[in-house]
Amino acid sequence: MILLWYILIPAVAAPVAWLLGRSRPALARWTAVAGTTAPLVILAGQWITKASALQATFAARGPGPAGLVAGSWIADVKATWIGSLGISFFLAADGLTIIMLLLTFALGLLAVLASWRGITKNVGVFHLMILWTVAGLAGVFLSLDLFLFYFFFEMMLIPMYFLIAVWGHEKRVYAAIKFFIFTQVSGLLMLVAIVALVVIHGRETGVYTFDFTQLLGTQMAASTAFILMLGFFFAFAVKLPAWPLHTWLPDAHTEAPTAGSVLLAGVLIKIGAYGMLRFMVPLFPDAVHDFRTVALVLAVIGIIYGAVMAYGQSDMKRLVAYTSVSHMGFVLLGVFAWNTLALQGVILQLVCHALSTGALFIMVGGLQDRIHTRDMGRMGGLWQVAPRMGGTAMFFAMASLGLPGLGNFVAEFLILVGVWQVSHWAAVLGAVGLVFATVYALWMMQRAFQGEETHGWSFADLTKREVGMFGAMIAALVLLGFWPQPLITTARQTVTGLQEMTAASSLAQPRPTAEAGDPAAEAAAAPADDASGATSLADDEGAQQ
Amino acid sequence: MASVSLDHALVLAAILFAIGFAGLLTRRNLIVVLACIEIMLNAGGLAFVAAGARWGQADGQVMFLFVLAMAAAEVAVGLAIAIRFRQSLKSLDVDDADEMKG
Amino acid sequence: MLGLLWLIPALPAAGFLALVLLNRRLDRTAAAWIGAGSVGLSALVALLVCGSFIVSPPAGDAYHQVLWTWMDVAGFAPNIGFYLDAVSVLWVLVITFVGFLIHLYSTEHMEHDEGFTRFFMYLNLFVASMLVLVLADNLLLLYLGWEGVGLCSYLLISFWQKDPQNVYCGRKAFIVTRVGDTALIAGLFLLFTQVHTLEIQPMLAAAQESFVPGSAVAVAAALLILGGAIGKSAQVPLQTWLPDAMAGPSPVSALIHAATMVTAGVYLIARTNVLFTLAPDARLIVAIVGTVTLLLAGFSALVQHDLKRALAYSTISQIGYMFLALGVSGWEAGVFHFMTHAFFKALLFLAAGVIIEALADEHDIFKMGGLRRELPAVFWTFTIGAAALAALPFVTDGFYSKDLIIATSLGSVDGNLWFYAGAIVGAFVTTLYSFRLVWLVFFGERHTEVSRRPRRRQLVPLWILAVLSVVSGLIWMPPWLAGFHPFETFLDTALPPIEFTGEYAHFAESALGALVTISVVVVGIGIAWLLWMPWRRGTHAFSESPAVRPLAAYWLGGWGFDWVYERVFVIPVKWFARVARNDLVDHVVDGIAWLNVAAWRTLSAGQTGRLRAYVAVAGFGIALVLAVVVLR
Amino acid sequence: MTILFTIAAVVAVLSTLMVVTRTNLVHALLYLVVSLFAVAVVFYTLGAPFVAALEVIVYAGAIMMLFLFAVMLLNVGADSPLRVPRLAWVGPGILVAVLLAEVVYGLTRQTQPLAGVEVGPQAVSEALYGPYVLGVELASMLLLAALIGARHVAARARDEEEAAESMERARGLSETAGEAPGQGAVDDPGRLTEEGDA
Repeated sequence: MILLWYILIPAVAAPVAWLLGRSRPALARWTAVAGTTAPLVILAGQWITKASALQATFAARGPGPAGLVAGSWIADVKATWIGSLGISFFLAADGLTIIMLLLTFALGLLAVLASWRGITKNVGVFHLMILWTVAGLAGVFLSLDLFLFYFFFEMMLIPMYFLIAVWGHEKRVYAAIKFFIFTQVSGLLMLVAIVALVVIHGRETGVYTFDFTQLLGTQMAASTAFILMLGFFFAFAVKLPAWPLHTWLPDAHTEAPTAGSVLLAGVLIKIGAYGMLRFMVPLFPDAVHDFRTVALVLAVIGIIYGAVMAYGQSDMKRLVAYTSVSHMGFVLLGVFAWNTLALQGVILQLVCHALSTGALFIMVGGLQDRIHTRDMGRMGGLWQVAPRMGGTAMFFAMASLGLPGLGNFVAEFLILVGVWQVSHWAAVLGAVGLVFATVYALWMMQRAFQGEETHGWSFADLTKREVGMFGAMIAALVLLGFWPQPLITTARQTVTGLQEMTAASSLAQPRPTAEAGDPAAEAAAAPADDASGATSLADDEGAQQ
Repeated sequence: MASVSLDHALVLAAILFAIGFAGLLTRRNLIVVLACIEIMLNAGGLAFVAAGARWGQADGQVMFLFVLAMAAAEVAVGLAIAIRFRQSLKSLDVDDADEMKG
Repeated sequence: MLGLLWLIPALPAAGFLALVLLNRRLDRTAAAWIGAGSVGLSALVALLVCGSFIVSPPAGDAYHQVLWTWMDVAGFAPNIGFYLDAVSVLWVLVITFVGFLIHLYSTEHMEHDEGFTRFFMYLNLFVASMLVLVLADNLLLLYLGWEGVGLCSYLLISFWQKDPQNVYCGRKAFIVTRVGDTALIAGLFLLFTQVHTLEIQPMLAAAQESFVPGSAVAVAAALLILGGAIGKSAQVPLQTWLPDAMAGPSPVSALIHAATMVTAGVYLIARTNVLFTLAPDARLIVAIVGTVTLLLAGFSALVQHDLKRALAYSTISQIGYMFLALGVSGWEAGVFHFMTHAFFKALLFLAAGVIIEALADEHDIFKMGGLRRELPAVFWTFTIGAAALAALPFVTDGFYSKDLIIATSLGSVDGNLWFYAGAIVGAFVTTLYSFRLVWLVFFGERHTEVSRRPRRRQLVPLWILAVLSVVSGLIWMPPWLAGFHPFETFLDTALPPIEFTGEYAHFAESALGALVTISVVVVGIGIAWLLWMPWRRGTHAFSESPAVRPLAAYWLGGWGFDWVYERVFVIPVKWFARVARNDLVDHVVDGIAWLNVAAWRTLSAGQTGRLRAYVAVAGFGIALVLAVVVLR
Repeated sequence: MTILFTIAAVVAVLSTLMVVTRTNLVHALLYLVVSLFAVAVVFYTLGAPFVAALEVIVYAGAIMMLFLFAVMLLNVGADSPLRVPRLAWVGPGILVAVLLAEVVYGLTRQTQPLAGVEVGPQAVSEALYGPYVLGVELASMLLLAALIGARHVAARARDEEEAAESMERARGLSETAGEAPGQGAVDDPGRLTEEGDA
C-alpha cells in the first residue's frame, strides 16, 4: 500500500498548498516542501530497509519469466479500475523505480527551494502545479498498467504547461504550446500502439488486458511489432529529446521558470528513457534489434548536434538546454546497446544529468533573478563580482563535460563501453562528443564568468540557501563519481530482469564472463563503507575477476 | 401504349434540371431562384415517375407525391423568407445578403 | 610503512579541500602554509614510503593497495587502488619533490597576486591528480588522474582570467588534450572488451597471452594509447597547445608544462610497455613521432623571441627524445631522461620566471641582455640548466641521459641510422638554442632595468635544482665511463632492460659513439658563441636576410600547425554554430506551422458570402463526382 | 403516344427556358405554369394519369398561386432589373452544359423500353397506404411544420410593426403633436400591403 502514498501525498498537498497560498504565500511554500520531503523520507526508509530484501528477492527469485516478473518487484498494488476493458490500477516498484522516485522527489524539493524568492505571482497555484507534476511523475514511474502509465504520462503535461505558460519568461506561451503539442501528438501515437498491442494480445489469448506483465511476450508479425515499437519510440524520443524531435526542449527550458526547467530537465526528460527501458524494449525486442542502427545514428547526431548548438547559443539557459539534448544522446545510445554495462550507465546518467543540469538551471535562474538577463553577451567577468557562484558554475560545467571523478563521467564511460561492444563507430563518435562537450562548457565559462568585467554588474554572491542546495548537489555528484555502487546495486536486479525479459530475442548478448557467475555471490559483496579502510575488499574482489 | 423509352423521359428530366440549375446560378432575384428550385424539383419528380413507369410499379408515383409535398413546404417557407428578406434588406437581390462572409 | 601509500595523493587533495572550504577566511601566509605544506608533507611521506620500498622491496617488487571497489558492474570492477613499483616510485619522488620546490618558489613569486589562495588551490589539486595518475592500479583511475591534470592545466593556464587571451590559451590546451584523451578512452574500451579487465598488471598479463604479436587488435590498442600520450605530452600532431600554455604563471609552466604533466604520456607508454612490445609497428610509430617532434620543436625553439616559448618548444623537443627512446624499446632510457629533464627544465622555467619578474614582465629575449652582473645567482643557475639541456659532457645530468638515448636509438634492437641521425641533429640544435638563450639574456649590453631582486625563497629552489641537474646524472654512468648504474638495476625490477643487440650496438656502446655526441655538443657551443655572442649585429643580419626570414617566420609559428588547425577544425565548427544557431530542425517545425496558416488563408478566401458562389462550388463538386462515376 | 410525348417535352423545355430568361417576373412565373402543364402531359404519356392530375392541381394550382401571391405582396413590379449581364451566362452555361452532357452520356449507354402498362390511381393509393403509410404521415407533418414556419417567419414582421406603432403612439401622446397616426401609413407602400395579407 505504501506505493500509493507516493502519489497521494503530493497530490493531496497540491490543493492544500493552493488554499493556504491564497492567505499567506509562505505557507504554500512550506506545504510544497512538506509535500515533497515526506515521500522522500518514506522512500529513503523503504530503500534502506528494502535494500537487503531487494538483494534477497533478487537471489531467491524463481526461474522462468513468471517467476522473474513476480519475484523481481519489491511491492505492488493491484486493483481493477475498469474491469470490462481489462484496465487495472497496478502499481509496482523495483530498483529502477526507487531510483527514479528518489530523483523525482529530490528535484521537486529543489525546484521549490530554487523558486523561494523568484516566484511572487499567485504562489499558491504555482506550488499546486509543481506538486501535481510531482504526483504525475510518481504515477508514471510506479504504474505497470499501460493505460495507467499513459494516463499519468498525459496528466503530468497539464500542470507543466501552466507552469511554463503562466510563470515563464518572454516567449512563454509559444514555448508552452509547442511543448504541449509535441508531447501530446507523440503521446497519442503511443496510445494507438498500446491499444493495438492489447487487441493483438486479446485476439491471440482471448484475454483483453492492459497489464504489462501479461502483455509481455505477445507474439505478432515482425512488421506489426516494428510499427508498434515505432509508436512507442516516437513518444519516448520526443520526451527524451532524440535528435530530430528535440526542438521543443530549448524553447520550453528557456521560457520555463527556474522550478519548471529544473523539473523539466531533471525528471520529465527521464520518462522518455524510463519508458524505453521499462516498456518499449521488453515488449518488442526483435523490432528494437532491427531499429538499432538507426537509433544509434540518431543518438550520435543528437550528441554532436546538441553540443555544437549549445556552443552557438548566446542565451545561457538555452545553452544549458542544448546540453541536455547532447547528454540524452548518450542515454539513447545506452538503451539501444542493451547490455548490462550500458544499462547501468544509462540509469546512472539519468541521475547525474538530473543533478548537474538541474544545478546549472538553478544557477542560471539565480543569475537571472540578480541581473535580469540570460544573454551571455551582456555578462562577462562575473567571477570577480561573485567568486563563489563562479566556482560552483565551474564545478557544474566540469560535471556536464564529463570530468572523471564526477558521476557523469562514470555513467558516460559505462555507456560507451557497453556501446563499444555493440558498435565501435558509435562509441568512438560518442567519445568525440565529449570533446565538443568541453568546447561548449568552457565557452560558457569564458563568456559568462571569466574575462574582463565590463558591464559594471554588482550583486550579492550565493545566499545560504543556494550554497546549501549546491553543496548537496556537489556532494552527491562527487559521491556518485567515486562510489556509485549503492545505485548500481539497487538497479542491478532491474537490469538483469530486463535482460532476462529479452533473453529469447536477438537483442540478448553473451554477458561478460564474471556476470555468468552466481549473481547471489556478487549481490552479497556489499560495498566497503569508507575510504580509509586498507586492503579490505581486494581479496574476494580479486578472486572474482 | 407508351412506346416512349425510359431514356427519353430521363433526358427530358435532365434538361429541365439543367435549365433550372442554370437559372439558379444566374438569376439574382430571390423569387426566380425559388422558381428555379421548383423546376429542378419537378425534374426530379419526373425522373421518379419515369422510373416508376418503366417497371409498372406505383412506387415512382408515390415518390413523386412526396416530392410534391416537400416542394410545397419548401416554397411556403421560401416565400416567407423572401418577405422577411425584402423588409430587412429592402431588395430581393440575393447578393446583398453576404454578412456571412468568412 | 608501505601502508601509508594512499596518504601521498590524499595529502594534496586534503590541501585542496581545505583551501576550497576555508577560501574566504584564509590570509596569505595561512594559505601558503596549507598549500606548500600539504605538498611538503606528501613529499616527506613519499620519501619514507619510497625509501622503504627501495631499501626492502616488497614481494614481486611491487606493492598493491586497494582502498575500495570503485564500481562493480557485470564483471567490470575497477578499484580505487594504488600500485607502487620502480617506475611509479621515480615519478612520485620527482612529482612530490619538484612540486614542493615549486610550491615554495610560488609562495614568493605569486606574492602580489590577488588570486593567491585560488592559485594554491589549483596547484594542490594538480599535484593530487598527477599522483593519482602515476599511482593508479587500473587504467580507469589513471584516466581520472589524466583528466584531472588536464583540468588543472586549464585552470592554471587561464589563472589570470581577466585577459580573455589567457583563457583562450587555457581552453585550447584543454580541448587539444581532450582530443588525445578521446583516443585513450577508445583504447580503454578496446582493452576492456578484449581482456575483460582494466587493472594494469592483470591486463598486461592477459594481453601477453591473448594478443597475437603484431595483430590488428594489439596494434590498435597500442596506437590508441599512443594517441592519448601524444595529446597529453604535446607530440607532433597535438603539440600546438604547449607554446600557448605559457600564458600561465611561470611556476605553472615549470611544474605542469615541464616537469610533470607533459611527461604523463611517457609514463603511460612506459607503464603499458607490454602492449608496445606486442605491436612492433606501433613502436616504430612512437619512435618516428619522437624524432619528428624533437627536430621540429628544436628548429622552432631556435627562432623564438619569447623566453618562455623557447623553453616550451625545447620541452616538446626533449619529450620527443623520450618518445624516441620508448619507440626503440629503450624504456629505461626514456624514464631516466624524464628524471633529468624534470630537474633542469624546472630550473630553467623558474629562472625564467625570476628574470621576467625582474624585468617587469618583459618576455622578449632581445630586450634583455647583460644580466650577468645584475642577477649573478640566476645567471649561474640558468647556465647550469642550459648546459644540462645541451648535455654538456661529464658535468651535467643531461649528458648522461641524452647520450644514453642517442646510443639506444642506434644500438638497441629497434634502433636504426635514421633515428640516430635525427637524434644527433636534434642534439646539435638543442645546444644551439640553449646557449643562444644564455648569450642573449646574460651577455651583451643591458636593455631594460632590473626592478625586482629575487628573494631567498625563490633562490633556494633554484640552487637545489642546479645541484640536482649536475648530480642526478651520475646514478647511471655509461659502461665505457665507469659502469656504475644502480638506477638501471633498480628500474630493471619493473621495466625490461635495454638490449644493445642492433648491428651497430658495439659502436653505440663504445666510447667512440659517445665521442661523436660530445664533439657535436662542443661544436654546437662554439657556433652558438660565434653566432650570438660578440658580433650581435651579425646575428641580426643573418636572421633578417631575405633567404632566412620566411623560414624563420615559418619556424616561429610552430611549422604552421596552428594555421592549419584553425582552418580545418575551428572555423567550420564556428561557422556551423553561427549558421545553425536557432536550430535547423526548428525551421522544419515552423515550416509545418506556416503551411497550416497558408492553407487556412487560401481556403477562407473562398467564403465570399454570395449564394451563387456556393451553388457554383456545389455544382462543380457534383460535376466532379459525376465525372468519376460516369467516366470510370 | 410518342409524338404527344415529344411535343410536350419540347414545350416544357422551351417554357422553362423562357422562365429563366424573362426579365419580367410575372411572365417568368406564367411560363413556369406552362412548363408544369407540359410536364403533366408527359406524365400522362408515361402512363401515370393520377400524378398528371396531381401535378396540375397541386403544383400548377397551389404552388404557383403562392408565387403569384408573393409577387403581388412584394410588389416587385414588372421591370425587375435584377438580371445578370449577358456575358454572365457563359460560366454557368458551360457548367450546366458539362453536367447535362455527363448525365446524357451516362444514360444513353443502355436504353430501357417502358413497360407500357398504365399505373392507375388505384395501384398508387394501394402502395401509398400500404408500405408507404409512414411516408405519408411524415409528409403531412412536414407540411404542418412548413405552414407554421411560414406563418411565423412572414408574420413576425407585422408583430414588430405593431410594437413599433404602439411605441410611437405612446410618444406621440406625450408630445401632443397634431400628426394623425393613419397618415404615416400612406407613403410607406410596404406597410400598406401589410394590411391586405391573407
